[in-house]
Amino acid sequence: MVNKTVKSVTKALDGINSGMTLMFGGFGLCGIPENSILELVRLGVSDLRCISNNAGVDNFGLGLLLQQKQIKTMIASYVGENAEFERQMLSGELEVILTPQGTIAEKCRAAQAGIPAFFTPAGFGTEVAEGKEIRLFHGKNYIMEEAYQADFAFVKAWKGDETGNLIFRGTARNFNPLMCGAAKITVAEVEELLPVGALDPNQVHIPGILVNRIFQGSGYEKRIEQRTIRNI
Amino acid sequence: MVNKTVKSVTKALDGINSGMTLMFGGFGLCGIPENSILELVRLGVSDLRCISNNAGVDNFGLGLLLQQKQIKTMIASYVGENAEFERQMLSGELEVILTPQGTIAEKCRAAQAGIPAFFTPAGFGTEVAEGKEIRLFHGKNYIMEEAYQADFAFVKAWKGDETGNLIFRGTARNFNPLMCGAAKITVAEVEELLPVGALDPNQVHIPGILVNRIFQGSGYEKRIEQRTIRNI
Amino acid sequence: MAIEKKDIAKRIAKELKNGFYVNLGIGIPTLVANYVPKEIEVEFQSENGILGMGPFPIEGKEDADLINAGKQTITSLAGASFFDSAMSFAMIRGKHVNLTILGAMEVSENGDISNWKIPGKLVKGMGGAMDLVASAENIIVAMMHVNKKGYSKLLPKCNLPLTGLKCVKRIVTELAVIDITPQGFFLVEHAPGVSINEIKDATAGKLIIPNNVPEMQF
Amino acid sequence: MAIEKKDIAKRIAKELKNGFYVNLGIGIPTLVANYVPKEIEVEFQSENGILGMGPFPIEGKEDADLINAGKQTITSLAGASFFDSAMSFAMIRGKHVNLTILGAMEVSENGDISNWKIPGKLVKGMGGAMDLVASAENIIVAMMHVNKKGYSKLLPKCNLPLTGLKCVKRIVTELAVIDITPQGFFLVEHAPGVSINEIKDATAGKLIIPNNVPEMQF
Repeated sequence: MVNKTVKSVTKALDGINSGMTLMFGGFGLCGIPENSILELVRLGVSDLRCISNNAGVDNFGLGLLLQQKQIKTMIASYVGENAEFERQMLSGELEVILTPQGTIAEKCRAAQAGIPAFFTPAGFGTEVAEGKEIRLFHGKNYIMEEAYQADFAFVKAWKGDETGNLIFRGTARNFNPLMCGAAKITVAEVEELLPVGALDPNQVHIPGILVNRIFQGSGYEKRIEQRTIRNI
Repeated sequence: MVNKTVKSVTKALDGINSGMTLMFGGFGLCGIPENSILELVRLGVSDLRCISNNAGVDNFGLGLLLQQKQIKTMIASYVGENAEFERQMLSGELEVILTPQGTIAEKCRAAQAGIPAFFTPAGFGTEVAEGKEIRLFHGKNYIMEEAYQADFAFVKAWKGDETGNLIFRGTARNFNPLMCGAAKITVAEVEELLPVGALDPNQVHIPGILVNRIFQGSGYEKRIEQRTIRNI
Repeated sequence: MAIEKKDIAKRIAKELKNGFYVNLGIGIPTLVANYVPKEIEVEFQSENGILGMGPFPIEGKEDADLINAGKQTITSLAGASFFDSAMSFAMIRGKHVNLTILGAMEVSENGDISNWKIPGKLVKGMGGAMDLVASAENIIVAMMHVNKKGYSKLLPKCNLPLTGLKCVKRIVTELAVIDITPQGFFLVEHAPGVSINEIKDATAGKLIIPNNVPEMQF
Repeated sequence: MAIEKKDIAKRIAKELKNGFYVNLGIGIPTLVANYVPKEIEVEFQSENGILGMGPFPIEGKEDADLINAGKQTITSLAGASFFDSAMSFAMIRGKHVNLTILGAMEVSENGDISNWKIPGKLVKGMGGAMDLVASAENIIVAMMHVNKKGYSKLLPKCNLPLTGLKCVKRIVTELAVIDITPQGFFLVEHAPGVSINEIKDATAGKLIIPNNVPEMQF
């Protein structure tokens, strides 16, 4: 088996430079690559173009990169949980490209799958469609959207093995599987790194061929944004 | 939970008519919906337009529908295992639309996902591209392919539950998941039908929302086309 | 005397049919899950990747890996499944979800909806709303009839940036149930204690009022 | 005196590099799996939905749910994974597979390949070949230098319907190793006991012959 293991997050991020386009798995703070984000903060790379459904909160997730002003452009579907984000966007320091959630998902999946472009109805007739090709199929209008092109994809899985096979957990799966293989280099951090042969081949969510580097993550905080309980 | 169970293959095929477009999961004879095919033979519906990666062998799989001359058009990527198929194709009785395997897969997936069209490099410069739109992305030529439109999809899974969740086994997975929800009605037959709650939600391959009817299959032959062993 | 938000949710719950897969937006739509009629079975989809979403967890059972699209901790029911965001929007775009219930800032006579952006104010983003409204065949909007400044949210034409075109089928507010028809807004029901004139006054778009307008039941 | 088919496979196995994901076509390419150098790790992908494909099973262990793209019974190795056909071709189209080895009926000087159809004869279909050749960055063709009628399969231009354009990088036959270059076929190695003239005679396309042509090692 091909071994994808790297010993540290530092080795996992080898080759990262300012100005790169980076993908981040996660929905809100659920399933985000915590270790890789912290290492990016430590490295201090800047002028980043980030593709992520959300932008974290003020002091966690991508919010940490925003605090350090490392992000130049943010491509996201929803960014309402972050005051520093708001400040930078309104002041013009941060470029924001709001994109429908399903379109972000599909643009990642297209990059993973070697599909350069596809058509989606999401955003037809809205400002999202501005400047994009519109086409009618079976009486309905669709927008042509192109695959993302990114340098690194950072994903977080529940379990992984040394050859890069990944299994996600619950709704922490979200965008993570779609970003695997959607960038030049895919870095996967896992809660539990297992030896080859430990995962049932029938239950692997992402085959190792789509992962370039995998490492055992540590210190996961797994912060909950909206802790909500029911009264019984 | 929404209950998708039907008691018999006959009920599962309710509404089938001659002239319909049908999708069939399976690669070769691996993972084919054996029960649904036998019922189609029994029903004797004709002039069918069939989408399936292969066309079975002379006396099994879709070969049974060919024997009865029930198929008018066959959309497949490889049909080399079937003498009756050859005879009908050469005599002009059967229309054959050969399509690259990955393109069949993606056209099914597009139908499932509400993507009306996408671009693929497969077949550029060949007769597969004839009459289709060609477009250059990043210096490479791609063909525009449209999603399939089908009336019924017949898939076969290993395990399923009453709400239609499916788990496939080994390489019997192949096209089956992609055809779920890719036709107006999806019929799933399973080797083992389980009560709701028996499947781990993290390991479901296809959520029940993509399946309209599910039934407990019976008498699976699971024929092997090329039994190959190693000498030790 | 208008009805409460929970009553809007109760009224919308009556639109649920047995076997429906339903996507609930944030706010009033989320409350609809509390009022599913006992005699029917529906499943809730949340676009971040779960089908078969259950109620909020009991205290101490919160799981950071199990949230809904509003980032709230949730539970999963027997028969649930988890999936990635591409599969989730395949369900939505592919019209596998039967009913979408969401909030709105404005709805126009022809069913256009605006619910993601107020120019000059903080833009939070459209999330999955544009995908939902572009594909759903059955969209019910749950909202207040007028905004905080007292202006009608049912307009001849949306003023705010659009989320989607000609997609809303029905609107349920604290005052009325209103359908979108080729002729404009059509008054289906009035809330208890709300007069036809109150509804008329609160509706800026063209409102068709039939001779007999039943009272909303919930 | 040409080499045998298994020697073609042995020679191609020398092209494998540590960490490669490899897709093997039917015929001679399948044999390559038997000759992976001991010091390197590669994984074999079969486009019907397995990564980490192992050898054929021992008798009695055949599993109808575990086959390769040639419909042969196979086994899976530790670290293997199964997936659907869309994911399989995502790997291929997305250039995640490092090396594709396949057979051909004809290859042209500029790397065009024909391997799926002979007009007037039974058409079997392209299977996954068109997807593979349209996307693979590294394609090696394993084939006989001439066809059964004695005609060269290395041509100025393919006569048969094309499978893909300008995609083949290297050809290994029973006579030679030949690269596709902007100037035409380039003779890289000759098989043991095969003269340069024999290769020249068997090659219809333009063949560039350097001063020193080493003997094929395998």
